[in-house]
Amino acid sequence: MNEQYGPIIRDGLWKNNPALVQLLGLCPLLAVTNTVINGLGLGLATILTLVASNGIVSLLRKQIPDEARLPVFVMIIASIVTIIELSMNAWFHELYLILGIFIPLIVTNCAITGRAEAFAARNPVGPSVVDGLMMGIGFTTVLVILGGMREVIGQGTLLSEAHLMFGEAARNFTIVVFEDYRGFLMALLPPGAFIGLGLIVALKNIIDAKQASKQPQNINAIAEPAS
Amino acid sequence: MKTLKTQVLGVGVMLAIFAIVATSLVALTEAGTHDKIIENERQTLLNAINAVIAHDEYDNAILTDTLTLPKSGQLGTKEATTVYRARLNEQPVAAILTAVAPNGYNGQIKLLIGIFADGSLSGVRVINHKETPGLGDKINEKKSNWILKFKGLSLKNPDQSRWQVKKDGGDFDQFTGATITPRAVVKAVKNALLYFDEHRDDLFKDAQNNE
Amino acid sequence: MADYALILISTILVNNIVLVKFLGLCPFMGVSRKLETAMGMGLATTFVLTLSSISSYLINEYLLIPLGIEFLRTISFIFVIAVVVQFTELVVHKTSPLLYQVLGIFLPLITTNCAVLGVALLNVQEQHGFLESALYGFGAAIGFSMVLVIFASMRERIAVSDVPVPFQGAAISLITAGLMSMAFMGFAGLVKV
Amino acid sequence: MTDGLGSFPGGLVLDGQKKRSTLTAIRKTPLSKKLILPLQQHIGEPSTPLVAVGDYVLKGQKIAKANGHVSACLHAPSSGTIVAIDDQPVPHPSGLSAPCVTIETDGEDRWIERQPIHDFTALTEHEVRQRLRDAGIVGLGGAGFPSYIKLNPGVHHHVDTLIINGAECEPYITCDDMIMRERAEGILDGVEIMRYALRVKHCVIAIEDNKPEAISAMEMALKQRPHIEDTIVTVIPTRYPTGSEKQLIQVVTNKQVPSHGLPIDIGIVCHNVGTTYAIGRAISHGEPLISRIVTVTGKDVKHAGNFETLFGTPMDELLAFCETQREPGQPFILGGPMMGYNLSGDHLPVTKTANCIIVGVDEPAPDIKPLPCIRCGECATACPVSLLPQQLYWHSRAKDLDKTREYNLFDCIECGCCSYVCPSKIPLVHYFRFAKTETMNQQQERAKSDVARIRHENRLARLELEKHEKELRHQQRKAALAASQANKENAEPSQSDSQEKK
Amino acid sequence: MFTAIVAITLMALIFGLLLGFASIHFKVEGDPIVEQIDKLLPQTQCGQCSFAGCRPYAEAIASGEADINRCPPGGEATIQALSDLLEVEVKPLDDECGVEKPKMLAVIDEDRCIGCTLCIQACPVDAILGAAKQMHTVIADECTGCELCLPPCPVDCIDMVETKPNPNTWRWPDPAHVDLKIGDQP
Amino acid sequence: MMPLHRLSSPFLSGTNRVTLQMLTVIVALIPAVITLVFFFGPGVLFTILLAIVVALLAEAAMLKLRDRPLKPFLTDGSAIVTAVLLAIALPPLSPWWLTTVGILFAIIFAKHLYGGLGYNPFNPAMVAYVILLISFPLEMTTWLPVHSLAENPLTISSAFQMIFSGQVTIGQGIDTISGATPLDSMKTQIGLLQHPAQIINQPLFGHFSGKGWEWVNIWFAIGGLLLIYRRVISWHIPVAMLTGLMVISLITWLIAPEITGSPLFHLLSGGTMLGAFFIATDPITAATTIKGRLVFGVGVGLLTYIIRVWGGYPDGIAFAVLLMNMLVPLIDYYTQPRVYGSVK
Repeated sequence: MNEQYGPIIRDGLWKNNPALVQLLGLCPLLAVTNTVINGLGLGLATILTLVASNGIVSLLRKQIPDEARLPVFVMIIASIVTIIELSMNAWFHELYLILGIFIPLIVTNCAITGRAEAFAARNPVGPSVVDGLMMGIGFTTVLVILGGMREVIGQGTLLSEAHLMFGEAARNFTIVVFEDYRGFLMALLPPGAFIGLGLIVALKNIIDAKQASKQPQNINAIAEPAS
Repeated sequence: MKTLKTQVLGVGVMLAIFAIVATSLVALTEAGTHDKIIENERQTLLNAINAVIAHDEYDNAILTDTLTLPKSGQLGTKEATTVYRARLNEQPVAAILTAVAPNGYNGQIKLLIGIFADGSLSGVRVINHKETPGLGDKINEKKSNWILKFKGLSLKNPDQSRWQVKKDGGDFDQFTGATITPRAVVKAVKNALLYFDEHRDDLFKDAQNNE
Repeated sequence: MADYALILISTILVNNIVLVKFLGLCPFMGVSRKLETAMGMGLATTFVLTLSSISSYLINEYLLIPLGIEFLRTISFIFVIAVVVQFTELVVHKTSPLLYQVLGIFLPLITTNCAVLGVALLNVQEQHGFLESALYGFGAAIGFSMVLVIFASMRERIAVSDVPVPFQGAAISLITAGLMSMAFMGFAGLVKV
Repeated sequence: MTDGLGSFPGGLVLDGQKKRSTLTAIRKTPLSKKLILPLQQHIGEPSTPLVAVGDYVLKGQKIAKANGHVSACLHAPSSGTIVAIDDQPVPHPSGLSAPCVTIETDGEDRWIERQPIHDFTALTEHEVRQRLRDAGIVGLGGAGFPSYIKLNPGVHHHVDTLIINGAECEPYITCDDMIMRERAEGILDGVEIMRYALRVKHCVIAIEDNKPEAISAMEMALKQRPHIEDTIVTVIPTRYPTGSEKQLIQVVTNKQVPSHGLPIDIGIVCHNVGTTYAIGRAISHGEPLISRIVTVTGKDVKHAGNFETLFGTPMDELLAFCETQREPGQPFILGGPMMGYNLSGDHLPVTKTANCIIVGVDEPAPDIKPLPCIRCGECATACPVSLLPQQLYWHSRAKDLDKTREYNLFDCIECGCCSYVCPSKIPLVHYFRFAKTETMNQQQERAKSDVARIRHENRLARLELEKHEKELRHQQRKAALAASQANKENAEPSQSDSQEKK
Repeated sequence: MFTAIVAITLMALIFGLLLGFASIHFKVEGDPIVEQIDKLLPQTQCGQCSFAGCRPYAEAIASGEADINRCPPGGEATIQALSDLLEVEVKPLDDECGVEKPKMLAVIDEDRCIGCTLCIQACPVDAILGAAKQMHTVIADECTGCELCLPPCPVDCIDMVETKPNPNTWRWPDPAHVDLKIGDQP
Repeated sequence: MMPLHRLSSPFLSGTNRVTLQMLTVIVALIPAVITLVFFFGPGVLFTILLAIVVALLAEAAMLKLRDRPLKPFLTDGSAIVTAVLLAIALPPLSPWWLTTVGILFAIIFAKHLYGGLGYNPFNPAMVAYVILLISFPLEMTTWLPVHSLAENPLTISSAFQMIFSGQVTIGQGIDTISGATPLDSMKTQIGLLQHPAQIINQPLFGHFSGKGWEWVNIWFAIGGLLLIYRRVISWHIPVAMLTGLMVISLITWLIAPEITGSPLFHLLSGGTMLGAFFIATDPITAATTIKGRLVFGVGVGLLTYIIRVWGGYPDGIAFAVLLMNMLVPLIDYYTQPRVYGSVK
């Protein structure tokens, strides 16, 4: 069990992280990460889509003719996304308004089509779902970290407007990191999103390099499930 | 050629089947969420309105007690807008108008303005703006309480001639480093008040016709 | 007339699809290693984006709205886009093998370019008419291509710079994109709509 | 006489440093005990030795013949015995060894029988070229291209102008200056022969204006030969690298040689004054090319000057003759300070292309390591070929060879102007040399791998064929067997059946 | 709801037919990218990449099965060229496959050769001449230095020698290896 | 091993040096800095000094982190030039943290993440300026009126105190002693439908543009001419940029004088001359071919004007320079000179 899922988990969360390594799904990643909550909201939607689409694609992988592969994938994903969109509209209305166009755009999140193509279409349901989940969590983690980074630097708070997600009770979740902070606006503006992600990617590189130097010659034992 | 055709047909049928299943699922979800979504949208609108007029000051179904205004230069609108009317015990309390300040620093500023029947402001909120972050965006109630200060003011309080920012000799604060935005908002609010004055009766008449 | 010019200026410079609206970032990061390929991608995207914003406008106006099934917008738009891409590939392949060689490999990638779907959805959101939709699509595509080509030319230069190791590749490219987007902020307020 | 002159972009005004070696007349270097003669002292294929170890040769005797079209003959510079034909260190930037013929001189300096031609018009143009080819004459300006080829206009070209290159733009070098001052007559001999061989109307002798003595010497000599028509001495401004063939042509004629083309494509042939003199000697005196004028100069040379030196003379002897104190760490250059190269040692033979030996320059490049390029564009301003050196540098450094070619790397003449002006002191030319050899190397390897692939594919095809044939044979044999069996069966069915069952 | 299903199904049906038709009618034959990759490989046919020759490796790269850093004879230059062609990041040579070595040349010690022809059969480019029971020799110009002839030789009479540079094949040294740190005082 | 420059020719070398060029730039800035101090008080000097110190520290830290030798890069003068240019562009009483944040971004992000000297595609000073402008618009658009207009001119100690502790010793607050730049108020008042010809008569304005500003600009231009004379920069970029700016402003001025000031106003306002001679000409981030430099300069001029007149920010120099920086690789690529002997 562990042998089978270990690499998948590592791949999704770190080694082949869709946002940091494959640089997929950048549009929502950069666009909605003004705050932690926005990032988390879209991240959860993405996880759901990924898990569902990976599961369904993998389930149907033998039934789908090769010529119609892409359109069918797209249709499956589009349906899932629409369902999620409608549900969010119903139950997280304010968050839905903030995330706006980026919810339907999950359809074109290459990370999802990519995983469907590269993994789910070739693997059984179990690993596919785990892969979807891990890729989704990896993606969401980056969303949340970037959101947190921008929120703290940009306005000096964390978890502001948590009620959008967790209901009225969460209104006072907001953590004020710096009192009386004048706000470094750039972090909230488009350039801040790009630069912030660039810094996170660099940070991952640094950590990877550190690890590589700690345990030299870790022979590529982990078979890479086609990327 | 025959196999080719069947193959083509196969793909088509396959897609169709998928489409039927997928669409059904989506349609089912839609059916399940439809009412909730409508309700949400209603609630959102209500929230916006309640920001400019306290919900305990009226008792009518404000969302349906509406009137469509043609576009107006005085309000700065370029298309027809909807006016919501608040009533307490069938008596007109306030009208909630949409106005546009055309001359913000970076473009239009869209405002929701609530005006009591006596011509004083019940509240002003910015719905949409493109002002410079850090300077002009203080018109947003989340960034500063500037916009809240309009509540209760009217064309007599202060005097009509004082409806200007301090820099131009009026009564309203400007923001440090940004005068254009508050100036535009003050002017738009003032114009809305003037509009209200002129059309007061029209604005409150004929409540029954709307649904 | 001036309105249409403003739409173009707005979509190309002020609200650049990539740097301000954050759409189409995957090809922006993925197909910008070399100048020539960036140009090919830009050309292909321009064509598809214009065509698909027109056709999705038509679908929306004459199918979805009359039937009252707006909730199927996403599904039908993505479908239309896939077909437009396929159709483009078909036509180009048939009519101009030379052009096909340039554009061929990029066409399939465009289906998953969120800019294409994004523009179609934005057209609906902003209630654009037919000509506006077409212009909006075209302007967005020009904005995309322009930024892509500029970015590719810069990346070619950065690729041979003495960039600190952890920043090589994606990290410095993202930071460059950030600085580009910052420079584009200078256009803010150019179109006061 | 400066009107009508053109000019090239960029270039430099350099301190000539020529005085030191022009104070004394040309002297002869004493005969060396051993002469080491590399088989390749020219551009093209190495020559093939005609002698064996132990052979006795006379001065001027041909000891190696040209091997192919672009190649040159080699002659014994003095009489003596062949003592070795083997690899010896040769003057080359690599410091590597190459095949050489070594002669132990007998001191008698005995000439082979010479055949001077007093009236070269008696020869056909072809015969003139043949004699020059036999005399082993190559361009003495530095490149060493076989001269007879450049004297053949061919059927497709009409040569309009012959330019005699007396520009000698590099600092320190004065061998052309001195040969013009002292041997103007001989040069004019060569001019006449070349004009005849090329059937050319105009002839321009171009000399930089920092050589007034050479100019007046040439003008004087020209006056004494009124029968040479339409030949003029043109004084050109001193600007490095005017002496480079293509730049000189632009200055003199205001025309540009097409990129990757030859001067002859625009009806121009250009020869160095030293070469011209050698051509005169070869025809009028029947002397093959066995010596040249070498400038020995530099900070550490006591008696700097120009020396008529036999090929193969070891440089250490030449340097000792002019009392040189070579200091370690100081530049020790063959050629000029701008385009020459470091010598790997001093026991190296003087060759046909060795125009100048510099021991220690007066203002060497400072000992600082280069800073990064700040893209100031000075290099582009200085480039006489209008290249963009900093772009080339950028791509050479990244080893993006395709891009360097896109930026016209192979049009670079390696004149060194860009390195000279660079504020960051980046050795740009070195990067370009590296990129050039790397490109050529890659092309060679690619060609080789193409051959290998074809051979491999042929082999695979052959193996396939063999396998197929084998199978075919096998099947045939099987079929034949079956047929014969069937025959047998038909004949004796019961028997075969029983046989099979066994 | 019914209209929705019908509309989308019809759309899907039409588009499906169109796509199916297109996919069959306009299938692209062959894969020119393999040719281009193959052209960049050094054609040593040495198999160090774990594929049976350069072309199979090229096919593997084209289909995405193999990485571009598995060719030791080609070394850094080949990786660079492949990354350019395929637009992927340059990677260091996979040391699983071997290390980059200077160009080598097989030389048969003719005294020891017993004329078994085994090396001739092993040579992928037919660069060894000879016949049974006769001394063999390597055509120096054709040898790619792949070392495939070494293992079959029963008497170990084949040596790999480094090709010697001469002034004509000499290359200017790579400046990157000359000054390691820009800006240093010497 | 033989040092590289001894390995192959040329063995001679000119006297041109990076450090020398940078030093000349700093010298050329001195007259304009003196003018700035004269008009806007001693705060300018404090900001410059602070900027230089922070820049050198940041440079040293980055070199250390990147394992590069300190001495050659700290002495090349490039960090100081960046620091001085940014400090000059900042408002005269910028709080210390504003200057510090700006310099850190300039040196770390704009310069060293790209590989340090020579590799940065964007002008570091302008990157920092824009980052500050969009992040702290309030602080960045608050200028002092020229000395002669102020009621009580700042003393050295009060300027020092304001920069480093944010405390205002005179008056009630920063509002009372600060105001908008002439460019900014021109724009604001045109927004109020006033005519430029009248606006220019206000006390904030001098003969051609803002009081004091015109002199600062003239001294920047004189410094720039020195740079051209010393061959540190070539004339192409400044001339092209000023021509571009002048032509477009002349055309609009003739057609629609009500939308903005005269060409002279634009030439002598804001950072025009600083930009033309010291910022757009930064060789590392500008185009390098002759034709390319002309294109680059004209581009900076036009964009500056467009952003000033129609854009959302008062001065467009910084944005214009960054935007043209982006285009440099393309410009260089498409404006290659014709190589000797090649046809067209």
